[in-house]
Order: sequence, then structure tokens, then C-alpha cells
Amino acid sequence: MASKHSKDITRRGFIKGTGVASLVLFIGGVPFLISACGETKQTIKIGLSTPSTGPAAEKGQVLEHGNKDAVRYINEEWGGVGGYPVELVWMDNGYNPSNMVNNVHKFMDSRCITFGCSSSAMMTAGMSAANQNGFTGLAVYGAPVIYRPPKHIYGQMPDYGDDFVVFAQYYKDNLWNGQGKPKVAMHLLNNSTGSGAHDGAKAKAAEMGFELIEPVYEHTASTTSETTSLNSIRSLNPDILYIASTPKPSSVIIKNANELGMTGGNMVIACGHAGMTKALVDLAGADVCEGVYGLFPTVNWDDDASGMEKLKEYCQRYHPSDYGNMDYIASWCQSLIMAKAAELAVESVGYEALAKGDGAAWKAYEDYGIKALNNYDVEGLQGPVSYTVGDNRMSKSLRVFQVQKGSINPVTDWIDAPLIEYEKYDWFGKQ
Amino acid sequence: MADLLQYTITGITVGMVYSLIAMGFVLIWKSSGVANLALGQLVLLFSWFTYGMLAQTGLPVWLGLVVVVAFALLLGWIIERFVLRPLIAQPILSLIAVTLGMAYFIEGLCTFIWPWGVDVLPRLFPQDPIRIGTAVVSQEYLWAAGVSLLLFGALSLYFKYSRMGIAMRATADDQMAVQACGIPVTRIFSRSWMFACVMAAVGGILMSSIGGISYGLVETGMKSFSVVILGGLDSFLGAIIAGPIIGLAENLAGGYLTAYTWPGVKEIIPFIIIIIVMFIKPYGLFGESRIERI
Amino acid sequence: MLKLNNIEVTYLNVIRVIHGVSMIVPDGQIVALLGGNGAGKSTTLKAISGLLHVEVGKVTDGSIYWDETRIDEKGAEDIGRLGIVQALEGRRIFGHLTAEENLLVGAFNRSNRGQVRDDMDMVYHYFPRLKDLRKNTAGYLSGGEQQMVVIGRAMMAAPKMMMLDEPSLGLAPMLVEEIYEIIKRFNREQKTSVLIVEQNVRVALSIADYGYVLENGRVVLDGSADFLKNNEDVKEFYMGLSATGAKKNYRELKHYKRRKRWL
Amino acid sequence: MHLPAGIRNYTYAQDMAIFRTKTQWVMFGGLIVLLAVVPLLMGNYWLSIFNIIGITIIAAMGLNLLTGYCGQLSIGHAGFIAVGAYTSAILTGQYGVPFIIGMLGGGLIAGLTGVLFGIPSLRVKGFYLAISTIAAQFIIMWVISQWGSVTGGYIGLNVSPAEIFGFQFTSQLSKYYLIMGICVIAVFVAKNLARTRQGRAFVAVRDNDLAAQVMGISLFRYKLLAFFVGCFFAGISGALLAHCYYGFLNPEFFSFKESILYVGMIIIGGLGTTVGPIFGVVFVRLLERLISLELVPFLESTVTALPSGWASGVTPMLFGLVIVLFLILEPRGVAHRWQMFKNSYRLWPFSY
Repeated sequence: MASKHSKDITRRGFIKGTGVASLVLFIGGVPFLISACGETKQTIKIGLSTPSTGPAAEKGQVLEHGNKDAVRYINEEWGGVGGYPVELVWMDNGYNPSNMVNNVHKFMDSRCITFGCSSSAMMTAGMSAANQNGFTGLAVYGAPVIYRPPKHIYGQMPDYGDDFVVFAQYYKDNLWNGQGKPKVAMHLLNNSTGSGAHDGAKAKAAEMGFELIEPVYEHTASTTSETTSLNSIRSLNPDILYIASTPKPSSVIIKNANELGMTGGNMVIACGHAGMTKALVDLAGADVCEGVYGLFPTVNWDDDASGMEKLKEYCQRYHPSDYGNMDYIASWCQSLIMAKAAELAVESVGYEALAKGDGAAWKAYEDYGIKALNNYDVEGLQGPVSYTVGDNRMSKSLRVFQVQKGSINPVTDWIDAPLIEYEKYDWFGKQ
Repeated sequence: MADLLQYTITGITVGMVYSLIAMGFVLIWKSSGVANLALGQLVLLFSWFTYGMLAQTGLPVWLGLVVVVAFALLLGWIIERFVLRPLIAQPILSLIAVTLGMAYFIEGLCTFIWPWGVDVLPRLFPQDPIRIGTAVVSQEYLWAAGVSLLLFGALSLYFKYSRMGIAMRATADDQMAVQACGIPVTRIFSRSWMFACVMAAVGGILMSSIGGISYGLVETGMKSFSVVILGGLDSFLGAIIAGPIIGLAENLAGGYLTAYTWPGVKEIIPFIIIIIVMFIKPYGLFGESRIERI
Repeated sequence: MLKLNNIEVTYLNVIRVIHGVSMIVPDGQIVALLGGNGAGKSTTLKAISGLLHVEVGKVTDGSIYWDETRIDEKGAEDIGRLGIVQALEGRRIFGHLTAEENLLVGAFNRSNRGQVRDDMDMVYHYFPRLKDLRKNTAGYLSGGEQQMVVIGRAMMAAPKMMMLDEPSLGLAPMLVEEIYEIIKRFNREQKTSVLIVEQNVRVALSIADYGYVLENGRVVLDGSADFLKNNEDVKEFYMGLSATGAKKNYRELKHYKRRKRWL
Repeated sequence: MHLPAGIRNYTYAQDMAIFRTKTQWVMFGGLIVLLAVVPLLMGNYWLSIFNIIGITIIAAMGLNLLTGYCGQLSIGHAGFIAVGAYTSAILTGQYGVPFIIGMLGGGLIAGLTGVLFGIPSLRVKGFYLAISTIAAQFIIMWVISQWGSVTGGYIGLNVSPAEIFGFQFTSQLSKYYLIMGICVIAVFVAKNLARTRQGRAFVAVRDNDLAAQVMGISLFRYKLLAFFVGCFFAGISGALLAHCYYGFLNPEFFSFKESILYVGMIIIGGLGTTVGPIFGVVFVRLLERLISLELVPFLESTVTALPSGWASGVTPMLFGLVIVLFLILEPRGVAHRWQMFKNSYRLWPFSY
């Protein structure tokens, strides 16, 4: 029987068995492997989660690179935060909300003092855990919902609603010379990016003397043709076509609008800051995009700002393919702001208290770091950063850009967006 | 009336693009009964690969496209040989799940090689839109529609008359019986995966010419699921007809219904139509009904 | 000539269903493999045709030779190319293909189109009924017609040996006789050896030259068809005849129960 | 079920029992103790991972009843989970209903929605039916995102923490116990349902619905019942997701991709078994987390020579690769391997 038995363990069976066993071991073993490699350097830990894979990877990747390079810059050029190097705990969230929840817990467990996140969808997933524990978060891009009403989540920049309000003001002041109310048609991405702009318009359009054409039109991220919706919009003869979306769908809309002959006349196209990047011009073609307006809360690559030189240098060195992408600047600024706040907090409460990364440290970071930020200029790369009570937007400043001969040039200086207290409107974030 | 013309033309041309992708799905289903969930990801991969060949290495267009097709054939062979072949004779749902794993892998591969996530192909087709009466349509769409029709013709003839084509259909009915006839099912599968990859490549090139390369291609690939179901899982004719139907439904709904309902009704209406159609024709418009005898 | 040498078959590495079967199918002869449900008849056929792996089984001991070639380690296609063709149990037709397309699938491995044409005519000659139905979707044919398609499909491969798995299953007695008559004719005219698996022992032995009786994965009895036809045990247990040859009277069943000799 | 040698059942009650030997009782007890004790040793991060695993198991149990037992392929599970999540959130938030009632309400509404979209199953089968569930997913998510006055639309919806008899489940540990408690109940309900008359009818419908109908099994009743039960589980899972996991709801949380992943999970685990979905969920969820949250950042921080963008691409690549490899090595799912292991353990040292 013994000889017979040994024959039954065939090579294939053995490989199979070993394969399955090693897969199981791999899954079970990884945490131990990782926990065994802890370090005990004196660092300030900052958490960061970007959607580097999945449907938002086109932005997430760039955002990830900007943050990582900025942290390198901070450690090499600033000499860290108050003399302590910044340790970035980066975790991809794959645009998967349950990953984001885990990430926030991971940041808290690994004693980060704060965390950064880049999209509003992901921030909404993680914010309830963060708010509950008083763990401060900073979002690069955000819809109003993540900090209205204000809790422990902050916005690095004005939100998608502010985009619209600032553009409307600019339009009224500089472009409008007709009679009556200018008509605005909106084309929105079917998520919080689009709805953020819609919220801003719903709150302020009438007050600012605009006529908002309802219904607004929606598109998906995968749209390949918007000829139909634009055809309907054309018949309403709007003065502004406002697109709040990411670059790819925005480019489809602009291209289709161009084909339908909607551009070139009196109608103006404007894009919110999620869509206003180099990729938009690449995708739609420079000639098609000519004259399109856009909002953006940071400087552009060709601008003359004090921090620009180093930013360009680091980008060229580590991620040259991101050169010219405005998301890179935005996330670079995010890291600077988080580090600056940490520096202020270290000065106030000392390294020991902060590095504990417990509830007290989070509170200290929020009270003596974030809330102490006052007119920090972010090395000239974005609008000044200050905290005002009741408004968790750290910066309210936007600039209007225009596509001119294939490049995106600023046409205004910083314009401050007014605070919209959305929670006062009965349609907002129904509970 | 001008609106109607515009909606109709947009709908039909957009729908033909869906058809193109849908046929790749039908091809695999018809020969192996596997639902290829990695379809959208394959489209994405080939778009990027084309980008790599044309924009990054700067090959002449014709040579670049030849390389793309060769790569598609090779990849189809690899997928069949190393992923699906070990699973022959296993429960069919496991094969479907394995394409799901492949989908993740391909998605990662694209991110890995082309991390910037969005880009454009060099212009392959003329840009000027074409005017038909009062309606306007991008030229890329007309090209895509033409290629769709061409592929449809070729595939239909192949499956109807060629020895391999008939064997492919037989395999879909009963793999084991085909093997019992001494036919190498593996060769049939690898042939169909190779063809399907070429179709995904063609679809990818056309679609990314229209709207650039981005993750959105994956989602458009998924949209073709509904086209396939409406037309019938195993029918090329179904795919080529259901695509424009879905495209028309979307655009007519988008044009006429948006004012009366919530925004985004355009995306939903095809599903409602499909559910209604299924009550009347449970196997799609042109699908073969399952023959059941107890 | 096919030769099975004391083979063992195991499914899933755990379940052994064939415990040492040896048999011979001489060229040009009809051999019947008989036995009840679960005796291992179909498994033996699949072991020969190389289809075992489809059900995660394999030949774990012994050997199978086709003339001088060892085939128990070959794949189904290679075995098919050697001229061994199996018609599966349960009328496995390609339901969505027409009858003619079904036949064409059988001729897949043959490149000479003229010969395929001729063989198609030959099949129509054996099964005239199929000629009228050749454009019909096979799934909608009647059971008997489907069985004809399946056998015709096997014929189209121009086999040296044809293996039929229970061609009589679920068919009316008249039809069974008709089909068996055709098999016999085909064997005689084309000199193709035939291995038939059958539960319907009487009809199988009516055309077979030799037979094996399988039970619990073992050959328990073998001999020429005449020998088996007259064997008391075979009569009692497989043909439902009592020792006297008359139809068994079920009223008397209780009084006397014959024991199988081999148990 | 196979029993060790020498064990015989002498009563029907014994024959029907889930645990039939002392060893089984001991192992079950051990498992419960393990489930109760282990979280005390874990940080919030691991608790949150176990929480999502628990929540996912509940939904996967439902999908397994629907797809694994009754054979009705559903690729819209995330949509039904969303119905449960939103129903429960709205019931508790706007109407002040207690959490438990809200959760059951979520399950009920999700189940009824499932029945609605399951009606086509009376006509169509297999992958054709799948589109009806895909349609369900898209239509549900469309309604949720557009019906802003009730659901908050794209803005989202704040959800209060779960509360039972005045106790608020806010800490991860308390959430863990709540989720695991409900999860264990769900597993037992599913296990027992599969063994009853209904469960056997499901299997009959799966294996051949025409034959089942001829046997007198009402397809109308059992297919829709399967949809109801399957989606009821999804609804319960959704309610837990809303109250115990996210604390906020946004239509983007319930993506189509998630629905496909659910199908993947039950296939990897092993269809039509009770342990299958548990294995599948643990495997997929842990894999997802370990690769994206542990392994890749770890590799990136240690092996700095790697090019940029390396980590982001490698995450889904590894995830996909492991799924593919796993299925190639064990196409019948983890549950099958588990069964083989148990069999060979019992028969050891003999192989058969």
C-alpha cells in the first residue's frame, strides 16, 4: 500500500497543493512580514490617500506624485518640520470607498497627525470615521458637503461651487455687455464634482443676476458623444456653457459643441477646476479649446512664483511625465500646507506631544496647526491660506484662466470666493 | 424635425461603436460560452498599446497598426493558453471569474506602463465633421460604423460557412462532444480569443480616436454588455442591430425626455428597453433560444 | 486492434472506479461492453478516447494500446486523429447547428473535401431519413433522429474504430433495432471495428462478435456473443430471462433468487 | 455529510443537526471564542477590515442563496445593498425609527426591490438574466442620485451610528461585535434555509428549472423567493454598511464594479455551499487590503529604486494575478479544497 500511496501524489497535484497553500500563507503572512520591519526614527507622520488606481487614476497618479515629491522637497530643503523629517504614510484607495475607510483607520493607528485626501467621493467615505475621532483631514479637491457644516475636515482650496460663483462674477464684470440676465447652461459630471457646481449655482445664480437653465444636463465619465444634450442646450441659446467635470468628458463636450457651431459666437465655455488641466487641451485639441475659460486655484507652470523653481526641479527629476499638469501643483501645495501646519503645531506643543499621534495630538494639530494658519502664501503657488472661524476652506482664492494658443494662461489675479453657508438652504444635504 | 435628424444620426453612429465592442464579446461567447468580463479592459490595453506604437515609438501608422494586430493575436493566444486552457471542463462560472481576475490585471498593467492615465492617439482620421442635412456628425464615428459593418460581414460568413466557424459554434453547444469527435477544442478557443483580441484592438483604436484614451473606455466596454444582451448573446446580427437601437434610445431619450424627468435618463432608458424586450423575446432579438427537451 | 491492459481509473485522485480492466477489440469486429448502471462502462470508453481529464479522472495504472501505439497518456485530439471516435452517451448533438453542420463537425480533421462529400452521401445512404432533415436545427429533431445524427457524425470522421455509448438509450424498440441494423451494416461494409457500450444486452449481443460484462469496475465475464447469449447469469440478470429461456414471471420472483456466480 | 468512522445517527434530530460530533461542537465553540477574543488584540485598522469582511459576508450569503443555490445570476448586488443602506438611513434619520427596525426595513425594501427586478427571471435565464440585475443596479443608483429630496442625491446623506437600547455603537470594537453577531445569525439562517424544503426547491430550480416545474415546484414562487431572500440579506448588509461602516452615504459607494466583485467572491469561495462565501469574502477582501494597503506601500518604501507609478499599477495587477492563479489551481473554489482537506484528513493515512 505504501508504494501505491506515494504514487498518488503526482507532480501536478503537488504543485497544485503547494500553490494553494502558498497563496493562503501569503495572505496570512504578509501582515507579520510587514510589522516585523518597523522603524524607530524620529519623524512626523502624515497620512495620504490618493485614487492612484481605478476610475480616477488619471488624476490620482499625478496627485500622488505631487505629494510625494513635495515631501521629498520638504525634507531636503526645509530640513523637515521643525527639524523632524516628515514620514509620508501613503496608501492608494483605488477610488474604492471601503478602502478609504480602512486607510483612515490605518492612519490613526499608525500615529499620523493628520491625513490628506484628494477627491470628495473618497473624503465622504472616510470623513465620518475621522470626524468621530477628531482626526483632521485636508482635501485637495472637494464638494461643499465635506466641510459644510464645518467639523474636522478642511478643504485646501475653494470647492466646485466656488468655481462657479467666481466665474459668474468675472463674467458679469468683464465679458457681459448685453441686456437682462445672462443665461447659464450647466453640463455636469454625475457625481459630487458636478453636483458641487450645481449647488453653488443653485445658491447664488439668481442672487448674482444669472438665469440658471433648468434642467441641468448630466454626463458620465465614459461619455463618447454629447451631441444630443448640446443640441438641446443650443436651442435654449445660453450665454455660458459651464462644464463641471474631469478632463476626458469635458473634452468630448467641448469638441461636440465646436462641431455644432456653438463656439465662436457670443457663447462662452467655462470649466471647473477638476477639468481645467493640460489633459483637456491635449484631448480636445488646441484649436478646438481656443478661448475656453477655466477656473483654477493654483498658479500655472509658467507663472513666476517663489516656489515654482524648486517644484519644477523636483518634477523634472522624479516625475517628468507630470510636467505641465496642474494637479501636480495642487497636490504639492497640499503637502506644503499640511507640513506648514505641522510646523506651527510643533512650535506650540513640541515634538513629543505631537508625535504621539493620539487624540490629543490630533487636537493639538488642529488647534495649533491648521487653525493657526494665517495668510500662509504656500510659496506663491496657490491663493493665501488662512483659517477663519466657521469656514473650513483654507483658501478661498481662485483665478480665471483661458486657453490661448494651446496653453492655459491666467487672465485674472486671485479672486476670493464668498462663503456660501449651504447648510442654510433646505435642499442641501438632507438629513 | 432638425432635432430628430440629429438625434437619429448621433444615436445610430454612436450605437455602431457599441456594436463593434459587442461583437468581440459575442465571438468568445459563441465559441466557448464564456462571458468575457475583461472586455473593457482589453479595449483599454489595446488603445494604450496603439498609443505606445504610434506616439511613443513613432512607427509609421501602417507598421504601428500591423504591430498592434500582431500583439493582439499574440495576447489572445497567451490568454487562452495560460489562463483559460487550464480551466477547460471546470464550472463555467469559474471561467467567468477568471476573466474578472484578468480584468484587474490588465487594468493594473495599463496603469503600470502608462501611469499618466489619459492621452490622445495621433490623428488617424480626418477631423472635420460631416454635415448630413442639418445634422452634424464626427467623421470618426462614420469610420467606426463602417468598420463595424465590415467586421460583421466577415464574421457572419466565417461562422456560417468555414469549417472552423462551424466547429466553433459546435463547441459552444457541447465541448465534450466536440472533443469526442477528435477536434482540438483548445485550438478553437485560442482561435476565438485571438480574433476577439483583434476586435478589441480595432474597437480600442476607433474609440480612442473619438474620445481619447482613458479609463472611460472600460465603462463604454461595459455598456456593450447591454447591447449584447439586447441582440442576443450568440448573434452577430443581434449585436450589429442592437447597438444602434441602444444608441438611438439613449439619444432620443436624452433629447426629448430629459426635460420631463431627472437628468441622466439617457443612461437608464436602454436598460428599461432591454427589460421590456426580454419579456417578449427572452433570448434577445436574434439570440438562439436554448433548446430544452426533457 | 485496441488492447486494454489491466487499467485502473481514478476520479479526483480519490474515487477509483475501474479496478483493472483488460479487453481487446480486434480489427473489423463488433465488441459489446455490457453491464448495469455504474459498472464503469462509460468510464472505460472515456479512458480509451482520452476524455477522462474532462471529468478530472485519469488512468492511474495499466496501459492502453492502439496497434503498437500507447494511447492512455495521449489527449483526445491525438487519439481522434488515430481514428478512434466516440459517440457520447445521451445523444450529445450540437443543438443549434443544423443536422448537416453536425455531420461536418465530425469531419473536422479531414482536409480532403471531396472525400468528405462522399462520406456525407454515405451517411445519407445509411440514414436516408437524415437527408430530408439536413437543413433542420438538430435540437428540434426527435430522439431517434438525433441518435442518427450522432452516429452519422462519428461515421464522418472515417474512423478505424467507432465507440458508441448506449445508442439505444431512451429510444423505441423498433428504432433501436433499426439503428443497430445500420451499425452492423456499417461495420460489415466499411470494415470499421465497433465498441458498443450497452445496457440493452439482448440487442447488443444480437450484432456483437464478442462481449465483456463489467461490474463494479471489473470484468466479471467475457466470451463470444453466442456464449454470453446462452450464459445463465447473463440471461437472468441482464436479459430478464429465467433459466428456461422464457420471459421471467415476476410472480415467482420471490421463491428462487439466483446468486451471481462471480460475487 | 460524511461522518468519521464509528459514528452513527440514531435519531432524525441527530441526523439533521448541524453539529453532530463532540469535535464539531468543540471546534464551533473555539471559533466563537476566537471571534470574541481576537478583536481585543487588534487595532482599529484591523477591526475596520474585519468589519467590512463581516458586512460583506452577509451580502455574499444572500447572493450565494440566489446564485449558488437557486442559479439566478445577479450582477447587481451592490444596487440592492444600496437600497438597504439608504432605506435604513432614511428611516432612522428622517422618521426616527430605531436602528433594528430600520435595518429590517432596509432588508425588506431591498428584498421587495429584488423581487421586482427578479420578475424577468421567470422568462429568462443565465447571462440574459444578469442584464436585468445589471439594469437594477443602474436604475437604483440613478434613482438614488437623482431623488435628492429624500436621498440627498450626489451631496450624500449623513447616517447616525447604530443604536440599540440606548447604546451607541461608535467604537470600532462595539461595531465589530454588532456586525459579527448579525453575521453569525445570517450564516445560520442561510445554512438552515438551504437545508429546508425551500432550499431543496432552489437547488432543483438551479439544476433544471423545467424539470423542477414538472415536479410541481412553482418557479414563480421559488425564483422570486430566492430574489427576496438574497436581496434581504443584501439590504441588512447595506444597513450595517451605512450605520456601522461609512456613517455617510454617497451614490458613488455602490459601484457596478463592486457588484461584479461580489459575484467573483462567491465563485472563488465555492458556489452553493455555506462556507464558500465566507472563504471567498475573506480571501478577496483580505487580498484587496493586504496588497493595496500593506504590501505595495511596504515594497515602495523599502525598494526605492523602483520607477514611479510602480506601486499604483502593481496593486490591481497582483490582485488580478492572485485571483487568476487561484482559480487555475482551484477552480471549484476554496470550499471544495476545504472539503477535500477534510476528507483526506479523515481518511489519513490512506488516500481513498
